[in-house]
Amino acid sequence: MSKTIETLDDVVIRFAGDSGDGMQLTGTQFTNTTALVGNDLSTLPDYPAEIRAPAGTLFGVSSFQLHFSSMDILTPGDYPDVLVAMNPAALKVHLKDLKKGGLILVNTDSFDDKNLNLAGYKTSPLTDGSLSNFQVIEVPVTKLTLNALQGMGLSQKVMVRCKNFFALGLMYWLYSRPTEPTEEWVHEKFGKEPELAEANIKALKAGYYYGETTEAFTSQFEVKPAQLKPGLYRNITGNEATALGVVAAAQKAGIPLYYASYPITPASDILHNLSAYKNFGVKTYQAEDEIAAAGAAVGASYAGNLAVTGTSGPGAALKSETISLGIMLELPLVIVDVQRGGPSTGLPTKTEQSDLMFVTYGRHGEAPAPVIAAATPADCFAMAYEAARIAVKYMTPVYLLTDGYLANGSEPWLVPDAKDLPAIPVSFRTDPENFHPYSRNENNVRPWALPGTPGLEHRIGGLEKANITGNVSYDPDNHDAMVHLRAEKVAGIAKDIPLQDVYGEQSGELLVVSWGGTFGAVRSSVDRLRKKGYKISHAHLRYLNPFPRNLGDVLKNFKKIFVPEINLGQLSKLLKTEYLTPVIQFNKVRGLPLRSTELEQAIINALGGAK
Amino acid sequence: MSKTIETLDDVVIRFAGDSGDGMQLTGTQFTNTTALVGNDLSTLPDYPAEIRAPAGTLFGVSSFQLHFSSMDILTPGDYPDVLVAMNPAALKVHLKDLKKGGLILVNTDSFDDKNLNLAGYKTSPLTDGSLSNFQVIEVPVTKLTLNALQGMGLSQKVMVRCKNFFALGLMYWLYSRPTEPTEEWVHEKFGKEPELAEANIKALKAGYYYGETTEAFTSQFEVKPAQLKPGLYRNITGNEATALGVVAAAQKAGIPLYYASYPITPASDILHNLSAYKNFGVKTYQAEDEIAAAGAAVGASYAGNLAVTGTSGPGAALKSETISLGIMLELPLVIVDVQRGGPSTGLPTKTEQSDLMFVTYGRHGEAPAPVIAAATPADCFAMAYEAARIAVKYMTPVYLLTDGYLANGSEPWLVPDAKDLPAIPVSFRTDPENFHPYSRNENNVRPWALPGTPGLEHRIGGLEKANITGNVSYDPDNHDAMVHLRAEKVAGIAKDIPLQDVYGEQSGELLVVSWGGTFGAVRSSVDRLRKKGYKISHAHLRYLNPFPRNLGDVLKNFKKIFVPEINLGQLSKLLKTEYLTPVIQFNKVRGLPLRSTELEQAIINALGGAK
Amino acid sequence: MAATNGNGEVQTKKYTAKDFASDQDVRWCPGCGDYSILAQVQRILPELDVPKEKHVFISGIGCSSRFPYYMNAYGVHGIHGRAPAIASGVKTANPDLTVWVATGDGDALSIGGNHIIHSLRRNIGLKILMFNNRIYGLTKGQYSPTSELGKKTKSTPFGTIDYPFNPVQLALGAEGTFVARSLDRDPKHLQQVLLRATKHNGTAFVEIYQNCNVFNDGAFFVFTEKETKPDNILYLEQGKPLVFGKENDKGIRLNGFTPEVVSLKDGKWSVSDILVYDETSFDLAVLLATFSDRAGFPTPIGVFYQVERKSYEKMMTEQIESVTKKRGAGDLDKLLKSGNTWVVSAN
Amino acid sequence: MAATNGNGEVQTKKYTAKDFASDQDVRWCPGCGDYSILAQVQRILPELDVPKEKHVFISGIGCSSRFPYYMNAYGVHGIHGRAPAIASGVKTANPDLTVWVATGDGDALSIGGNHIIHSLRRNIGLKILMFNNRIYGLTKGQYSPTSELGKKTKSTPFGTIDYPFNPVQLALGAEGTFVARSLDRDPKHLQQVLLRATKHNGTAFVEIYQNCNVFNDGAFFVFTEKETKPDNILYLEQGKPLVFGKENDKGIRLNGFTPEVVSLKDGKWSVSDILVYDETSFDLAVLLATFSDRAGFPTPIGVFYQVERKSYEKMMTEQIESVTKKRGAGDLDKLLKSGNTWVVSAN
Ligand SMILES: Cc1ncc(C[n+]2csc(CCOP(=O)(O)OP(=O)(O)O)c2C)c(N)n1
Ligand SMILES: Cc1ncc(C[n+]2csc(CCOP(=O)(O)OP(=O)(O)O)c2C)c(N)n1
Ligand code: SF4
Ligand code: SF4
Ligand SMILES: [Mg+2]
Ligand SMILES: [Mg+2]
Repeated sequence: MSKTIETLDDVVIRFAGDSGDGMQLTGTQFTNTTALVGNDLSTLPDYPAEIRAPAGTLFGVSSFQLHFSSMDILTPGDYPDVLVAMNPAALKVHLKDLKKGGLILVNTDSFDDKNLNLAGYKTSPLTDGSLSNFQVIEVPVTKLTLNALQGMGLSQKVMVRCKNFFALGLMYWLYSRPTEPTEEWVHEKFGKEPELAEANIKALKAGYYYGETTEAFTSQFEVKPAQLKPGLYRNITGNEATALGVVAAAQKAGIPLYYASYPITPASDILHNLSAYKNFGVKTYQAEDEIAAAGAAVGASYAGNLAVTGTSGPGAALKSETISLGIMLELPLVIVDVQRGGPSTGLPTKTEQSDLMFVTYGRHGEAPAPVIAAATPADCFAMAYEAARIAVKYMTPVYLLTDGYLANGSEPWLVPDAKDLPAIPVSFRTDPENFHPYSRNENNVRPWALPGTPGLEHRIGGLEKANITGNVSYDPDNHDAMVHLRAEKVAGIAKDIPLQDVYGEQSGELLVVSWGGTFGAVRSSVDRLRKKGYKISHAHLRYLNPFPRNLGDVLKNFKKIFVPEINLGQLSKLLKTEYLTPVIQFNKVRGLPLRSTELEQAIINALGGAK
Repeated sequence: MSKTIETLDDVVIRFAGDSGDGMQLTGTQFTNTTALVGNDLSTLPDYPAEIRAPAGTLFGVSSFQLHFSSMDILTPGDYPDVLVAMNPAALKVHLKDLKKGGLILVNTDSFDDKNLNLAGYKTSPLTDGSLSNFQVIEVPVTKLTLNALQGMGLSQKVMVRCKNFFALGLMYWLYSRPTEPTEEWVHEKFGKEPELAEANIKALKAGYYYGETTEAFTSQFEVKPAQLKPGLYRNITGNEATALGVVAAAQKAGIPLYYASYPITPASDILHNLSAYKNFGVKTYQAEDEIAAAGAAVGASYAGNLAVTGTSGPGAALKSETISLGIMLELPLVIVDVQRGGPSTGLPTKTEQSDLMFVTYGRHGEAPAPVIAAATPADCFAMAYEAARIAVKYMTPVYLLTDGYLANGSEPWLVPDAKDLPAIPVSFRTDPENFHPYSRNENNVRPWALPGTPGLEHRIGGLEKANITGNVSYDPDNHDAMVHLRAEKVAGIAKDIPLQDVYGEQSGELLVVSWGGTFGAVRSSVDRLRKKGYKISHAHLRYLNPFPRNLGDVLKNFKKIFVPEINLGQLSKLLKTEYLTPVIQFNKVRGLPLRSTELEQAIINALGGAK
Repeated sequence: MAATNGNGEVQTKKYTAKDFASDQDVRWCPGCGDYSILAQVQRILPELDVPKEKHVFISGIGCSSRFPYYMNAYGVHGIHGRAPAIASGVKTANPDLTVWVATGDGDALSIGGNHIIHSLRRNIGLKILMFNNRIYGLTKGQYSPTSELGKKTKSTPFGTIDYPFNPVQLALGAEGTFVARSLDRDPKHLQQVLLRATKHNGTAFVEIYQNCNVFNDGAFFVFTEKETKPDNILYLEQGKPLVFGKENDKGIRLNGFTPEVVSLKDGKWSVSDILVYDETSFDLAVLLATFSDRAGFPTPIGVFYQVERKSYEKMMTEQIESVTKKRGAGDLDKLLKSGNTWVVSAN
Repeated sequence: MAATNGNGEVQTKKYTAKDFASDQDVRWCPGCGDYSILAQVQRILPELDVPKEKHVFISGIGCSSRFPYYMNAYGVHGIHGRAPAIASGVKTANPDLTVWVATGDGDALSIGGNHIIHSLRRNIGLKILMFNNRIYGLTKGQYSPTSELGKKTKSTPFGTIDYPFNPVQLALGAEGTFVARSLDRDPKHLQQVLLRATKHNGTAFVEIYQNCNVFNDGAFFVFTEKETKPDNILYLEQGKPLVFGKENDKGIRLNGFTPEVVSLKDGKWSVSDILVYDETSFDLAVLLATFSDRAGFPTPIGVFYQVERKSYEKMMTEQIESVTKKRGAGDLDKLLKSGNTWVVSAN
């Protein structure tokens, strides 16, 4: 049966099911295939804090959203066009986000009384008319999967587990994607269990053929490849990119990478990724806690490695005292804070931007440290690399802020050639002549003098040090001078970072100023509003301390400064302090990326209403 | 031999000697006696980070400065009138601070080659003319002490140790103070070793008589009692006052005080003081570290005690994660941060004001907590009491900032009657009817429901909680609401704290805005300048978060805002953020109180120069 | 049994396990060993003389640390590793409460190691239940300080290089006064051990082998499954000889100072040659603790060691009482007006 | 002895103790036991085959933690309790260095307890010298986790209520592979123990009784003063019987599993009845560790336990080598371009 193929620019699909239903895997496979067919894309996985909550419950629902397009896109999308709901709970949780008229694919086999009950449905939404605003495609996914796998001699349990591949296959058909990449992946993954591989592939194909055969679908869709810049692409999550960024920095600096960490959501994947790169000489050290991780990183830095320690909010809190030591010792160190919902344990699997003030000011004493932040998943590579560059060049701990959304979200990354990455020159001091541990170069930077170097034996520590000699000093004027000197060293980095660029006109009515993981949402909102004729510009900050040296001038060129953040206004505070400029705040702290509709409305309001 | 008695308004004495010379004791005795004769006074002890550095070295010098007066005074004084130098190192270290023409009393017996050498003197300052700008009184203190104690059968070592009492006696004579209070103290202290008591008293009297007899002094001085407000006074250090403040709060609240802490300079004395108050039901818990101390405090608060945990910078850094839990749990808790020189170990025995940003913002996530600060040693009582009041009333962790100067410095305190202290009403929830752990009263405050109460069994924790029920909630909108709610609760405290008062005219050219331990230095500078005709006013903040609700208006009434701080401008940052007002900063981070001469000059400069 | 509440009033109602189940859905993975531990705790509580409002469950972070939510009692789900610190505050602030700590091998021995050893040393009356699944469950499968050397996990794709702790041995080294081990899949034994723990004054440390069927499935099957259990588990019972095996055909004998596994079948040794367990002997407890690391030896479960030592909170209370007796109850006004005072009179 | 430097070149110069003294004035209180420990370390270093730039001394905070400043070597005066963490980073980053940790009883066992036990467990090649003066010196006299129960200190005017740790026992419980004890006032013994520690691969933990003459004077005099030392100190020597006393007239005998002090004078027992020490026996080590807490028993000094176990840093290096061998040295460009890639061509 041949069907019409409709061409779309842009699709947002959300796969949702039980934690045990394999939705993350399904989403990832769809993403990879979509990348291969050349769409631009952006993803947003969302999973519960529970490992595997009891089947069928609302809090056990796991989802994966994917936005793909034949055009440049920047966000995983606010509202899905398509919802794949593997059970009633998934439908219940996600229905409210679906676009009006959107497509719902449900696995009818899971809509039994027990599951409806667990999801809190009094009547079945499939029959009570509550879905009448949507296009509902009812598919007995489980039954069809079982049918497809009949006779292979597999247990019922194993066969049922393959049902996500059936759904995946069906979606592949619907959006005209090839099944081969996933088939290859299955072969690789289940190489040692060939029946499992075969079963999954059979389910996949059964789903695909079901689409082709059944009358449920009248048309198939197609999303043409995007006009991406030519080159080699790779779909990458923020955590993968961060890991690659620090490996690349170490390789280019010619020193070993040392990653000390303690597992914590959503930062653990950086550790997982790096622990696989042993043949790059990467040392990963899973410490007993975050304090020990920070301590080991300080020690490794002292011994001449590129030391990095990654964590999330609660862990970053524990590291503060040790980072303060790193600041006194003036040793290079990268601290990655993958921000999540706070305070306390908060919403550990959700995203937030609420550690900006904390990493800027969260140490006792005057303890300045540079702070930079990644804008997109792929940008984590560039900014991790940049954090390392600054740390090594300025002999200082540097904070890199990413967040739960960037960490787990993915996008296509135009992979750079290793040889084109900027150099990270490292020169260890070896000459004993006139050596002083706290002598300084033109950037106020002291030498990196490694234990093991003959003739440079010296002692450093957390007590205030005499300028130049580095000896302990209780001298009041020396302390005053050193406090100022440390502050100036960090402030001086401003001359070594890019000027702030502005998207859109360089002056005007309103400038949207954002930072970190909200880049995509903000930029696409700005874009849409600009297309509608609103004269607004956008400055996205990747350098938070120090700010780019032209930022003050940039702000002055606009009548209104609009600052959207997933916190209560932390960048707002910094801008107000630094530039004494009023700002209009937009703060939604929902553990989720900003929603462009809300954001756009707020900008329009700031402009004085719709035009 | 009768001598003239000259009357002075004001004297600053600095006792300086080796760490082993007992200068802190000497200073304290002089202080207590001075308090008894009715002078106003202010003290500044200064001792090295080393316990007892080798005798005679520069870094081993310990000093105690005392300012006493027949008038109201607010600081220990910048520059001493009198320096008692027990050895060459003490002279070397402190001479530069002495007023021109000031009096130096030296123990000539210690000016031997070895000690001169250790102090870095090439030639003896007593003979090389370098002291010609001063009045030098040379006294062979050691020898005279030995003479006085001859025949008591004491060892040489013991006798030499008494020499500080000789010096003390001599100063008592010089400033016409009675020796009896110290004699009484000696009897009490050395009750079990009568020969030691006798020896010290003999040395004391020998010093006194030496003054009377010798020709070295042509006149004696007298400082008349100050016109203090009538009442019962007590000389008190900041740490003593803090300890009393929380004991008083617990007693008035009718709940036990629980103090969990880990020793750290300069906060340890709070623990020492409180550990003696067992008959007030005070529980002191010396934890294994600051994290455990904070944890135990949270636990004790949960169980219904008035929980307090005190520390200094590095320890406060370690507590952050646990305080963040306290904020999520909404439990009352007082965190005392006795600030010292940072970053890292910094200058552990010196004072600083550099934890303000840190306690305000030093927690991951949006984790708001009230911050208040004591202005003088005695004010530590009032502010510790106030911290407890706010904590209990608003079910929130509260930071109380004091500092090394306040902690160890002392002043006369007009002791309040216990019955006049404001009430601290505590009502534990007991009624199971309609009980919800996160229901709220008119101040957005949840109930304090203690384990052990029948029918209120409930669970709380660090994960985001549903409003009212307190159940774990991952709901995005609930999180947004709770983040805002927690912030509003703390902001709302503004209506429950005093309006900001202004010293001097309520509007004008320049307002000096200070906070914390600089009160004395700033107020006296302002006073002096006002006397000289400068039209300036002073607002000293004791409430830092939230600010007093009229502060914005107060600032608006002045053309210039001048903010002196012992940090790089932390209050300045907060004022700029909050009120978008430019400020003129004055920042000296020397580990010492601000010097009024520098401060006054800076204010004059800010006003556009001397008039 | 009639329970009395804290006020000494007799409570007529006898609890059942159900009374201790909270209204919250239990959110562990289906099949997780945590369910059994929860069930056994709920089952033994009715046998105690403690009203339910006097039970407080404090936890850190981890799958295991969700425990308090499921108990109908008071509870605090704290922060990672700090449960013993929080619990120490609760217990010393109000010794009248029965304070439990629910923790995992990572929570207790990795980030929380210091608090655990200090609670043990201080002997604060906490009942510490350490769910040892030899993995970080909640963060999805990194190795823990009890994971076997060489284990491949998310964070160690080429195998760990950390030698693990032996929790019982560590607890003994840290002056534990009650140290025991049990298993999620031996409900009766677990109940007995838990009951013993509740009777102990001072810190009771109970290691519970717990199956994480998602990230470390089967870690303890050799000790829990019918087939292998008898030859690999050694029940410790006070005053009883250390006999084990499917047919009780093996025993532990001391050869001088060295323990050995001997057969009771071949006639060479009989039960009378077998070491009789004495849980009051520290030396014996340490020796037995090492069995789980010794090839060829069965893994002991039960109470390794129990000794009476005055609890911290008891000494705290006594000290306050004795000082108060000596000095009289504190008078705030007097305290404020103590020290070096003087009067300035109006003039 | 000719020392080679790290590059294998022979260094002709033989060090003396003086070469290891830095130019900084030593700032401990006159009479402090720390001076002797410093002197002994400086004295033994020339006997090692290690050039001075390869020595790194890491410390925390405390009087004892000032140690690195006084050594003419590399050093970091870290933060309170974290020296083992920092040192672990140094040693694993560069295993070629000889990494020392100088720490106190508070630094190591109070705030730093977790790092200490984890270093021991991991067996990272650190030489940990724990100066035990049973007090917080630097903060002027609060009790520490090794202070005796009931001790009156600044923070416990009515006596402590904390039961102390036994550091040797704790280190053994934490899987220590080299655990020893010595005394500031027995320079020769201290030197021997330090030398043994330097020879050990893996974590060497040395508790050193140290007199704080300002805040806890005489805490160990019974073990160090001529009069009392012989009857109160038991020297542990591999393969030697455990004999002690002024005239070597007493010994330790095992009565079954129970140790007892017996007289060798009254004819009932002779040296041949006395327990011969074996530092490779964990069980024996634990038994001996408890002596310092047993009334009537002498306090053992020397090496309690030494066992060879591959060090953490060695396994780390080997793992990197073996993976590199298998996969080839990492190629950055290939790594960046790995994974799920596709090419977008210009159109
Ligand atoms: C300060 C901090 N660091 C890290 C984490 C992340 N984290 C949560 S639970 C956990 C380990 C859990 O392991 P375990 O204690 O064994 O509990 P299980 O889940 O296995 O029951 C980690 C690393 C955290 N929540 N807080
Ligand atoms: C985080 C932190 N907490 C507390 C302190 C204060 N402090 C410094 S040293 C010390 C204890 C020292 O005792 P110990 O380790 O036994 O060393 P000793 O001085 O006796 O040699 C304490 C509590 C600190 N510097 N940092
Ligand atoms: S991850 Fe493991 S320990 Fe956690 S709930 Fe699931 S099965 Fe249990
Ligand atoms: S206080 Fe004690 S440990 Fe510290 S230097 Fe002085 S004597 Fe030594
Ligand atoms: Mg676990
Ligand atoms: Mg000590």
